[in-house]
Amino acid sequence: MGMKTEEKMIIKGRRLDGREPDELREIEMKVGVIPNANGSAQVSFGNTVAIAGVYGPRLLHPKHLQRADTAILQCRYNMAPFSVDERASPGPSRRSIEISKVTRLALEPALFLEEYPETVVDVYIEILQADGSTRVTGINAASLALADAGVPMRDLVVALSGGKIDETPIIDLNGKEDNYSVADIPFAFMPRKKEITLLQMDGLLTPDEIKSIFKNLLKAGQTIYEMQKQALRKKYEE
Amino acid sequence: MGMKTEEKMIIKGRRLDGREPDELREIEMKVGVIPNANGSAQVSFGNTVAIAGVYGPRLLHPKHLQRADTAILQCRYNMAPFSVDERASPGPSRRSIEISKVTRLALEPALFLEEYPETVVDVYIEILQADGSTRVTGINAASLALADAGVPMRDLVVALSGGKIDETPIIDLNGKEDNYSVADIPFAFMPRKKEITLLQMDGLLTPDEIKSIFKNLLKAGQTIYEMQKQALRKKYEE
Amino acid sequence: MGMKTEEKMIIKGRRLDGREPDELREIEMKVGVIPNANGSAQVSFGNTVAIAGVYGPRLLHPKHLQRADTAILQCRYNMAPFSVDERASPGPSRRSIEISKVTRLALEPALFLEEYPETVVDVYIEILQADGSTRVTGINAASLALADAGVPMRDLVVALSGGKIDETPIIDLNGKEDNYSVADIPFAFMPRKKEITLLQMDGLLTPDEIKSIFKNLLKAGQTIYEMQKQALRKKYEE
Amino acid sequence: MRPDYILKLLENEERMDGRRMDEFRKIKVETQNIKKAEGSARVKMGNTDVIVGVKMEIGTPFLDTPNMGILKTGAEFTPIASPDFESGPPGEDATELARVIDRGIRESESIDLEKLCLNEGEKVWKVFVDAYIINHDGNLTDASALAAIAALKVAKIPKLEDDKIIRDVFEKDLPLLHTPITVTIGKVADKFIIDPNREEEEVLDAKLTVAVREDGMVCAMQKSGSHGLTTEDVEKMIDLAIKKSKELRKLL
Amino acid sequence: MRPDYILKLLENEERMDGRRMDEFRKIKVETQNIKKAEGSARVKMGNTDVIVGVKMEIGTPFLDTPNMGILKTGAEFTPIASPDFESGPPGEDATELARVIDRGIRESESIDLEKLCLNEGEKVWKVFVDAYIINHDGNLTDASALAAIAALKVAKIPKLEDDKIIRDVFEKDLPLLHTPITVTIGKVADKFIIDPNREEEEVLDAKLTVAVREDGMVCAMQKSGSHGLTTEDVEKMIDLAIKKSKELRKLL
Amino acid sequence: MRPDYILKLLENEERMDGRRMDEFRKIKVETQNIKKAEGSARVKMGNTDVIVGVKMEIGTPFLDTPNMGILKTGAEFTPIASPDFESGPPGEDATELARVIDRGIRESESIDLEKLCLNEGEKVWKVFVDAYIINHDGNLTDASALAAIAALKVAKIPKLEDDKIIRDVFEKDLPLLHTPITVTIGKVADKFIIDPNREEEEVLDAKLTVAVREDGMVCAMQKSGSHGLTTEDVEKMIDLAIKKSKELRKLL
Repeated sequence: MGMKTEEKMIIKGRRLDGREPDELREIEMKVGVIPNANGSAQVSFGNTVAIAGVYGPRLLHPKHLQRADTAILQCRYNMAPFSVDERASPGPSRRSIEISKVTRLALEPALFLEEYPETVVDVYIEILQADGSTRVTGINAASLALADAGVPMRDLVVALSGGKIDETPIIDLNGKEDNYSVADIPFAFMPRKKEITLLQMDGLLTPDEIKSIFKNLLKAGQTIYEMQKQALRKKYEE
Repeated sequence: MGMKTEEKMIIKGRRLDGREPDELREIEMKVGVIPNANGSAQVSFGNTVAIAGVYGPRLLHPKHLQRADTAILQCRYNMAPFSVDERASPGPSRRSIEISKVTRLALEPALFLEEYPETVVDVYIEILQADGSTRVTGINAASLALADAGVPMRDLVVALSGGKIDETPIIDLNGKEDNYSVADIPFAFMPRKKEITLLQMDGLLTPDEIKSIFKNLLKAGQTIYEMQKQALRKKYEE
Repeated sequence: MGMKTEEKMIIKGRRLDGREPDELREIEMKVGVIPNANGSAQVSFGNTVAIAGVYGPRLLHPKHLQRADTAILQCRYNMAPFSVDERASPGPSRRSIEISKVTRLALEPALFLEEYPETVVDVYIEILQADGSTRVTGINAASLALADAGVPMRDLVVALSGGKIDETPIIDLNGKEDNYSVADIPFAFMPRKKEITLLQMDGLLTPDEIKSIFKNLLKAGQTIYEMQKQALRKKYEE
Repeated sequence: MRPDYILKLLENEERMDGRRMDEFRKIKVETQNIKKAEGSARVKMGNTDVIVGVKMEIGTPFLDTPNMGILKTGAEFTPIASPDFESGPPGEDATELARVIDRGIRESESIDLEKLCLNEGEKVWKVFVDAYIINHDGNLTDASALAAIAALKVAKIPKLEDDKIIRDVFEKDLPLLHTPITVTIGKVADKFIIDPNREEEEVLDAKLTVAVREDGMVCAMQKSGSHGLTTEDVEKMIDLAIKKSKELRKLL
Repeated sequence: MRPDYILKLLENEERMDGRRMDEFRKIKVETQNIKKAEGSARVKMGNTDVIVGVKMEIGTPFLDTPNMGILKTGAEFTPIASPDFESGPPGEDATELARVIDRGIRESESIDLEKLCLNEGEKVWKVFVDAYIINHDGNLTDASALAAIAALKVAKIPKLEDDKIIRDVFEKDLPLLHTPITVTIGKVADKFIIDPNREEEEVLDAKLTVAVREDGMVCAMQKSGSHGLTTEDVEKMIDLAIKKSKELRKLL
Repeated sequence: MRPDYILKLLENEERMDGRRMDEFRKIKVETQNIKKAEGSARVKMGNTDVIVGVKMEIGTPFLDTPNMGILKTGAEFTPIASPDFESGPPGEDATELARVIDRGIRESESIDLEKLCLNEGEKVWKVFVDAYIINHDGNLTDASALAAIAALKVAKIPKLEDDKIIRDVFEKDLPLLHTPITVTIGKVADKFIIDPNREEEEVLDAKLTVAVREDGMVCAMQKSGSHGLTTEDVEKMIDLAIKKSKELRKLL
């Protein structure tokens, strides 16, 4: 939950950027943006931009970290120094350490890691512009990058945020909404079986409000899912 | 040696907390307080509380640190953030690095490390409340934890502090006495052969004063020795 | 290039310390100054003093860093806390990391590293007093230390700085000149074949000015070369 | 072998220590047992043992909240607590734990931070909440969060004299508006359990941590574990967490 | 095998991608594509891809230059950019890159630092120039330096209100006096090449990076590589760098 | 082999370099040989070679001693000094060395810290004492402590102009009240020796470092080594240290 403000965030049913409560920002997805990576993608939700690169599966060093029964998934979420209003110092913060962990857990259920014992799959996410919902934007980029790398997947992982502002349930919070929301919910799921793989929540909500936000998330998630698939198809068409 | 003060620290032969110069604070010792550890103990001297856990002997990794002729003893002395007046930042300070080293040297002579080649014995000491004499309280807890872990020992290691305040030799300095003492001596020994294994001194003393403090330390140390043995017996009675 | 000043740095053709533009400061070189090192040297250019120690070729650990076809050269340039006006905090700065790298590249072409596979040659340079031209002073010390260690060399590496101050090309900048120069050029070369192995430049120069400074550097470098050889001979005479 | 056995038990709604699926281990809450802290609590849930100490310091407010005190939450996995913990800076799990505890306190608007302003824009109280793990036998989150709110409830603001903190002399209680309670629900096969011990944690498919306020508002959630959950799962888990939070709240 | 082949080509003045020895790869310069930066540019040189963002913050001036703003240059070899890059603090090469970019800007007197003083001795603008490598296919120095000067050229100074920065509202352009261009010349056998890709870089004997101002003044040099150069080499390399800098300058 | 031989010699009260058990190696003390330091000394004890530099800076006093200057002591085991030393932050031994040197100076009340107050509660002199090991051949503690007090004795306070330090212009000597001397006594079998070289150090059972003031007061002690000592041992070692400290004091 964010700071308090006197300002109204929803006026005549519209959000300050003109969106309906259940409307996504403009979304762009592009696969194959980093030539050196085994897989990569850039995803933007409005002014939030994330780029993800996947390296691997590759042999894990040092050897004593290898696991004989499975590949290891490593994720790093990182913000570029120029991605935020006040320049961010390089290096991991407590926030980015936590996000790296929940990102890994959000992606892991989608992967057949057991097929690549002794290896590591490295997923690196760089936030180039931060205007709210950075972690879910990063997870979408990572999902596409993994698919682009040819890592076998049960399903794509679709991510977006939901929340409540003033009295209204909304989705896809931008930076200002993130600051002044009553609650926000970073969310990721695999659409095919509707399995939630990322779920966090900050703020104040009743169980019923949470249910209602879930509905919006699953619905809008379907749109993002189609866009992911289209972005992957587009690469092969080119 | 501490800061200067106009205040009298000994009034009519009594210390500010009512003790005689050669009187210990109330001491509590309890063995087996950490279920996960191979051995553990909590020791308090007045308001100073230390808890120690021993893990090992266990195989040392990485392998190139192993020694074919002996176990390695590793000690870490650490203060909880809430153990002191002004919150202590986590992580090692120069002070705690030095204390960790002298603690190791204080314990090492009591152990038959050569019986467990290629292994490590880890002794972790956490100070939960700091009111003077924390390192010696920690060594007492570590001595009990090692015995509790069944690590073979030549003798228990008994530790306490001595010093001089106003013109009087004292033992078991509390925090305030530590700040305003003329001198303080952290001290540990193995009572059976009266071998000193920790000896430091800060402040100003004549050789004769040192001798006189040593006598008090050896005497009061005997009391602590009995309490250590009783704490160990009590565990087996339970 | 340094800061601006109204002050004249060359008066009647003489620098503030009385030198001609193409005059070196007083140089001292002594070989074999660190008994424990395989090779060592102390070199001073005026008030700039560097001491270098060489350890190796010695087996490189951990093993996976070893190279089957060559020795590795490692260099560390470091300033003593008391070597500068304002006490320097210990630990590497970005400046010292860069200088360590260019120092390694300045020395590498002189060595037959391929003769010692799987080993490392460590060159440690400590600046004891900093009064300008510290990195080149360090390289001279390192060159002597390597020769002293008996590491086979194609040639000695001779280093010095050049630059421009007011309108005049100069060599061997002292600290004040470094601060107020129009340009400075750290420079190292192997005199026998006149191969430049260190070349950096800060400031503003025309290509012709650079040429003219190069001439001065090569000429004065010859003097330093002779001094290096004499310092080495002197060791064996003793 | 052992994990398989534990798993089989759970699938039959049985637990290795004989508890029901929705039953806590024996819980003991002691407060004010750390003399140097302005507030403290030690919580034992079975063999899990956590101390939380609250320290009050003077600091500068953040630019965008010049009239509010500051909350800082830390968690240390001390190496005494488990053979798997190591010395060194907090890892991923300790960092996550600290942040989850922090969110429960912060998002419930538990501490009345505006009352901790001493001089707008210049000087405020900083409240340090440090969780110290003494023995790790599972469910660190619930135990630590319970210890945190218990410690905050008894915490006091020390006296100030000329901007210097007089320790041991207190002016008033730390102003609390709400008491969040954190309950973690585990899922294994199609069963839900609470308060897993460490061996049980290892066989769980997923967990959901839910922080609940005394007025029934959910104020924080965090999913973990390597398997997904459906929205139906989550909704059931939230309901169960709200229900069980009432039991824990009675211990305060 | 492959390196030998590349080397052989170069000795015959041929390149693996068919370029002439003194020909750049295709270069694309985009500016202001990072919305949160006060200035930004993304430069692609062939497959090398670098973003530079300029951020403006308020800081305290250095003691010896109380009336001048502060320039801080960083470079990150993000692990997305190459299988060889690792997470963690900047290594030797990233540190050198940052310092070489910094020197080009600083020594050319590019930014009018005196105009960035807000309150002598107390408050000045700090200009952060951060190079972020997105894909590494050689010649990072020229690409990063080009992105840096391109970003500075479009950078703006945000508005101040009561000493608080109002992001997204700008008062004026960042005051620039000069535009340095950095060109690196590689030497292999007795040939000189420009803009080596990563595989070519591996067979080079030596490189010389030269920063040149629009008035033809050389403002920074840095030799690298494991072989020596003669003064004649260096003089030729400087001339070539000056010549090729004109091509790059046209892209701004 | 070699250690056994050294041990055997010592048991017979003989030493590998022919010294008596209570004889120092040749000691050379040079002062003010580091031009940038406000005070400096280089001490050679046999092949052990240590430089101590004293730097004076302006700082803020500690809250509880608002009218006193600040002493900060550091020690670096530079990798030039021994094949066993490595680059990196100070380890356990360097940290201990720094703290033992510090205690000798601090506990003897050597520096008149009250005279280093410039503006109560706001501005005081900070005295940095940095020991730099150039060659390690044993007994680093005594050599470093001797260099430290020698450097402090010749240290000067630089001139201040508008709160800026004018280096190279000095106002007065650093005010010293006492000169502590540190002597380490080694014990092997039932023998005591002083000034062990590095090979001798390796066969010692225990060591006791004793700092002694010119008035005979003991101001710091530190036991090290892997064996215990009796109180009788300690008392003898203190007496020997006091006796030998007089020899060292003559070198100042």
